[in-house]
Amino acid sequence: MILMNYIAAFFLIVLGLYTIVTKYNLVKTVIGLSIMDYGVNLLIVTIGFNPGGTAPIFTFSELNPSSFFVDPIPQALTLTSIVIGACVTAMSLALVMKIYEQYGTMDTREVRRLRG
Amino acid sequence: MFSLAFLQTALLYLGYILIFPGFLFCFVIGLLLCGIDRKAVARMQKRVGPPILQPFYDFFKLCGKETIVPAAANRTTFMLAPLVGLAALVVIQLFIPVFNFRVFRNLPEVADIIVILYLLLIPAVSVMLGGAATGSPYAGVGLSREMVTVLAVELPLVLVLLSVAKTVGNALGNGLVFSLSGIVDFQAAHGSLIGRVSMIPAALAMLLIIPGETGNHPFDAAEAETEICEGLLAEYSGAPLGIYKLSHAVKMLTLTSLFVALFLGGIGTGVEHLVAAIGLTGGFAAALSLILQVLILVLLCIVLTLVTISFVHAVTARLKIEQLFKYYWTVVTGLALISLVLAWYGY
Amino acid sequence: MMNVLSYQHFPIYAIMVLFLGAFLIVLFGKNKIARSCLALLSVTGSLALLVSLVPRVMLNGEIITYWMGNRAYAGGYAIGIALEVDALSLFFALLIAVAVFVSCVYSIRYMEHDDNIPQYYTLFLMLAGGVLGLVLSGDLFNMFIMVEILTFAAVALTAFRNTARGALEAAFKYLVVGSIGSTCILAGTIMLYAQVHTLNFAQLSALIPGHLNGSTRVAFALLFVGFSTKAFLVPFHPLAADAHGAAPASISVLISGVLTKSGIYGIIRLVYFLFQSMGLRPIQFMLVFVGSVSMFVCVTMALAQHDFKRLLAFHSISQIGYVLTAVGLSTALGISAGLYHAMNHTIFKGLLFLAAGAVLHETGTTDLDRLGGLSKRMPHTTVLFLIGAASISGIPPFNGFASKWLIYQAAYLRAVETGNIGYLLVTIIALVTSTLTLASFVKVSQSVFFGRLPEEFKDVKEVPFGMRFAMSLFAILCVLTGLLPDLVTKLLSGPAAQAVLNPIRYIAAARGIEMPVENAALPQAAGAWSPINWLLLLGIALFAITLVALLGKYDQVSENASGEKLPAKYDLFFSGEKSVYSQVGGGDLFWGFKHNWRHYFSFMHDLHSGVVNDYALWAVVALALAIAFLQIVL
Amino acid sequence: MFKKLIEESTGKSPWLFHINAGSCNGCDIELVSVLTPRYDAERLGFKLAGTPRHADIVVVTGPVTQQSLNRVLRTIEQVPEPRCIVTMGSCPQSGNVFRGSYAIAGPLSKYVHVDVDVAGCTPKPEAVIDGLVKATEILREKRRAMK
Repeated sequence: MILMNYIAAFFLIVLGLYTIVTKYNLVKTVIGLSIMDYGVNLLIVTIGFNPGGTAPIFTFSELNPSSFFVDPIPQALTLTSIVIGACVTAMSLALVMKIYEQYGTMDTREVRRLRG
Repeated sequence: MFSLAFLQTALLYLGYILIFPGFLFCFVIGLLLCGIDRKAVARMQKRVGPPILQPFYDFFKLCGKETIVPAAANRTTFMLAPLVGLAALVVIQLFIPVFNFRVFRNLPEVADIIVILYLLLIPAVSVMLGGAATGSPYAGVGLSREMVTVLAVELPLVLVLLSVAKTVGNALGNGLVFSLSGIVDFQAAHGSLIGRVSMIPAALAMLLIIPGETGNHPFDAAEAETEICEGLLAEYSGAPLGIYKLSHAVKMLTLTSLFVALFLGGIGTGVEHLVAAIGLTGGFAAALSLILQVLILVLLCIVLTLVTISFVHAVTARLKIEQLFKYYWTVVTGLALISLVLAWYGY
Repeated sequence: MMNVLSYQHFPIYAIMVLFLGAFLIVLFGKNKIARSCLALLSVTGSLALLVSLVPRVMLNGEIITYWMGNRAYAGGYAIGIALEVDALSLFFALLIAVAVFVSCVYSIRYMEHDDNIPQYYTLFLMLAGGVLGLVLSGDLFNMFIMVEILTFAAVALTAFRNTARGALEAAFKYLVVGSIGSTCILAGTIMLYAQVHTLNFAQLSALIPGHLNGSTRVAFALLFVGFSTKAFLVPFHPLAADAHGAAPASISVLISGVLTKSGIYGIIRLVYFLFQSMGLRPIQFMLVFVGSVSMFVCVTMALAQHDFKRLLAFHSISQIGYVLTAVGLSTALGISAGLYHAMNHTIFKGLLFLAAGAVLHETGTTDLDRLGGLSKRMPHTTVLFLIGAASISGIPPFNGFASKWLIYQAAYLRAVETGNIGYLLVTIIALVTSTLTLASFVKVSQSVFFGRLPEEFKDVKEVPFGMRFAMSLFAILCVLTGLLPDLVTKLLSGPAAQAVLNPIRYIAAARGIEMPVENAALPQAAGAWSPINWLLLLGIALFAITLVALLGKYDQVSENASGEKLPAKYDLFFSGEKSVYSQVGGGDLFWGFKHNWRHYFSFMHDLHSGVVNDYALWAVVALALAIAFLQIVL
Repeated sequence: MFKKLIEESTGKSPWLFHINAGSCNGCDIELVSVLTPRYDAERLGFKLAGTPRHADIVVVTGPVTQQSLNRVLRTIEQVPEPRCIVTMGSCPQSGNVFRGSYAIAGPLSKYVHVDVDVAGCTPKPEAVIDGLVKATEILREKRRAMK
């Protein structure tokens, strides 16, 4: 089952990149970024997953060599990563709005005053 | 600190800078080379030609002329640029050994050949900035061409220097020698580099580089007097112009003596033995051998000037700037590259 | 319990001071004086804290390991969050602190006419804190977080003047490709974590070389590409050009002097610490190849530019190419030269961007085809600019030459040592690139500071003292680091290079083990260059010539004294016509060069299409190539 | 002594600047022929300069048309002191066959002080050289008069 997760993570990352590269709409580019981010988040969670493990909530007295739990660090990382992803999305959407105001278009092929 | 010995050393170095091989030597020999060049070109064109001392007359005349600073010019840069360029050239001349004689014999070496490569840019940059500071459109075109000439010459010059460094390094078995006095010492012991197969293309390339670097005909697109009114110098008059003309002459000396140091370094070093063989010793012998070496150097510089500058001048027409660039990056670079590859594989 | 004032705390204080300043400015930033004082205080504090660490870390070779909340290394695993400051970290931290300090001093006058200045300072300090956190962090995930913070702040600051031409566009492109890079870093981090279950840098460095498999190779490629986006190496260079062109000059200083350095820092840590690939041929090849391509492509791109800041931006990447090439040589001399050049790059590029900012501040444009002749109106800026230009073009005796010279030596020595003709090619590219750099700065001098003054800029004034002061600081550093190469090598770049050569000490320090400093003597360069002596000689020669000239009445010139109607005598020679405004446009200079390279230039122009999809595609291709290359050769 | 040296040099290194003020090109060709191997004025130090800033002697050919008048005067003024003005051919002296034309502003001596006139249509190269040498003498005198 866990293999499915890895495949899905890989698929999501590639899908995100594909969207960024081929779609000529600014909003779709932002969506691509988000999809890529979700893919990585899925990857992180999957890496920390132990089949059959419990939630990693222990006090020191409960903790013994036989306690079996999923790795807590990737979960913490995922939370951070999700927050950062949300920030990036918010920021890029703000930029997209401003760009639409200035350029009057959402087409990336026309947002190219800086080139050469 | 201010002991007698210190004072003596200070005076000695001041003498080096001001008299030999510094300012005075550059002034006299440089202008002389320039005069010989003009005379030789005239003779090759079946003209009588100006007197050999003509560049001296030109220089002193320009000193006596009025200096006009155009209203659009930046006065400080306009006046300072020629002086900086000349001073930088004179200092480069201090680093080029005259066979056995070198200024910094007892001190760690100040500059190696890579540094000299970049020091040679300073006069070029100062003439460009001085010209640009006048605001003349001709200077703008001249600047563009001068810079392209520098770009064109730089690549083959780099290759020549690297191949010389590699050849000497190979022969000494320690990889590479960048030190100019090291290169000359090596030649003193093992014969001039021009005698090696791998160095012949490099020497040829260097011969072609000299007129390009000095901006002599046919590589003088930057100062074409008939099309762009002398380019960078269009607004210069009087003493600053004279100093530019002097710098140009000194550059001829610098480059030809650099050639001598790089490829013909073994020629003049036997002089001491010769002097000793006559039976002279002591300070007088040292002075005599130094004078002889300087004479040999000047002679070689004159020959080189005749070959690279005068002869090329007399038989060719001025190249357009894009032709010049192409020429240097194909023909001359090719020659230097052959040399580098030969040196790389140990020939 | 450690004393709160003990030096072990200094690194975290240095970071905190900046973030605290950012926070306080949000609260109290309405008042102009308060926000300037706060910003200056925090950057000065940060700089002072870092400088006070120099004797310990640089000279004594101490490595400061600091565990947040005192959760030290225990039971074979580093669980806590660590800051680990060795000579390499401190070297980059110092660069950053200095650049941030000068940029902050400059901002006070430079930004005074903008709106939303409190937000500017907040983002500015966040950016600074982010980069400082990145280089001082001893933890791979925290490096990622800091990368995100700095990318975020940099994007926001790029778009800060959102009415400026292309600012939003540049910010968006930067955000997209930068996010791809950040995601790469995150994915690489987590893949390494999956292999060895730790995020602590020292521990990773100890474990990864034993766990080299397909997965870690992919992680290597991901991290390499991620840090490359931060350093804007080819193929990410168009982003740098766009971002620099649009951002305020003080931010360009940070983007070029600080952000790119964080990328280089990441690459050094990745290559020489995490994977300990010192002396591995394929990795050297990769670094030197990317470095040389960046060096050459960006310098030619810069030659074709018409905009002052955009031109500087391309040069910035070109110089970063030098740094990466030198570092990639994997020799002590190469790494030390590369780090030295990284430092010099921060200084002279900072100076140049500030000069560009000064021009923009006074004239309102950076278009090379519209400017000209400003040297008469802004003499101080001109002199400062010329110092910067001479430095970056490698004109002796300024600092750019000192470090580039070491790089040439290192590359050629490497070529001779290995007998590899590729390194020879690199040496030649490096030497030629330097001349091309000179060409484009001659172009800038001609088009902006010299040449003819256009009518519309007749009344331009010199910039305020605060800005000139900031530029002078950089200019003084340019001269000093150029004249004292031995001191710089001994004090700064040498120890940092030693740290790179001895990753074992870094690993041991995290476990609390002090290893003795092995001061392997840095190899001497093959040639000779003593700038002080040269300057002395030049000084005497110049003095003598000037004296002679003055005795010969060199200074008696005819000048246009009246200043009213221009007499023909002082007019420019215009083939007899009354001179009109005429300037050879920046783009038309060097025609002879461009004509011969016209196919290359038109190809490059078409390639840099400005469409964000293309740039993203380049990133994907670079990633794919890096993964493929590392899978095959490592 | 230095002054003497400069004075001597001034006489030995006169650089020419050539202005065509509506000439028929006859004189222009003859001026160039002065510098060819046959006559070789360079043996006396003569050299054609590209810009008036470098020049000592201004050689004006042509009848000074209305169109060219201002340009000629402007250029002459841009030559640094000491300078000499030489007219070559009859046109700038009298107007020659163009005399009386509405398009002619000449003769040149109406506007500036002319030092040497070399008459002829066109003057022979020998005559031109002779005139230039005379101008050189005047140049030397002017230099002596300068402080």
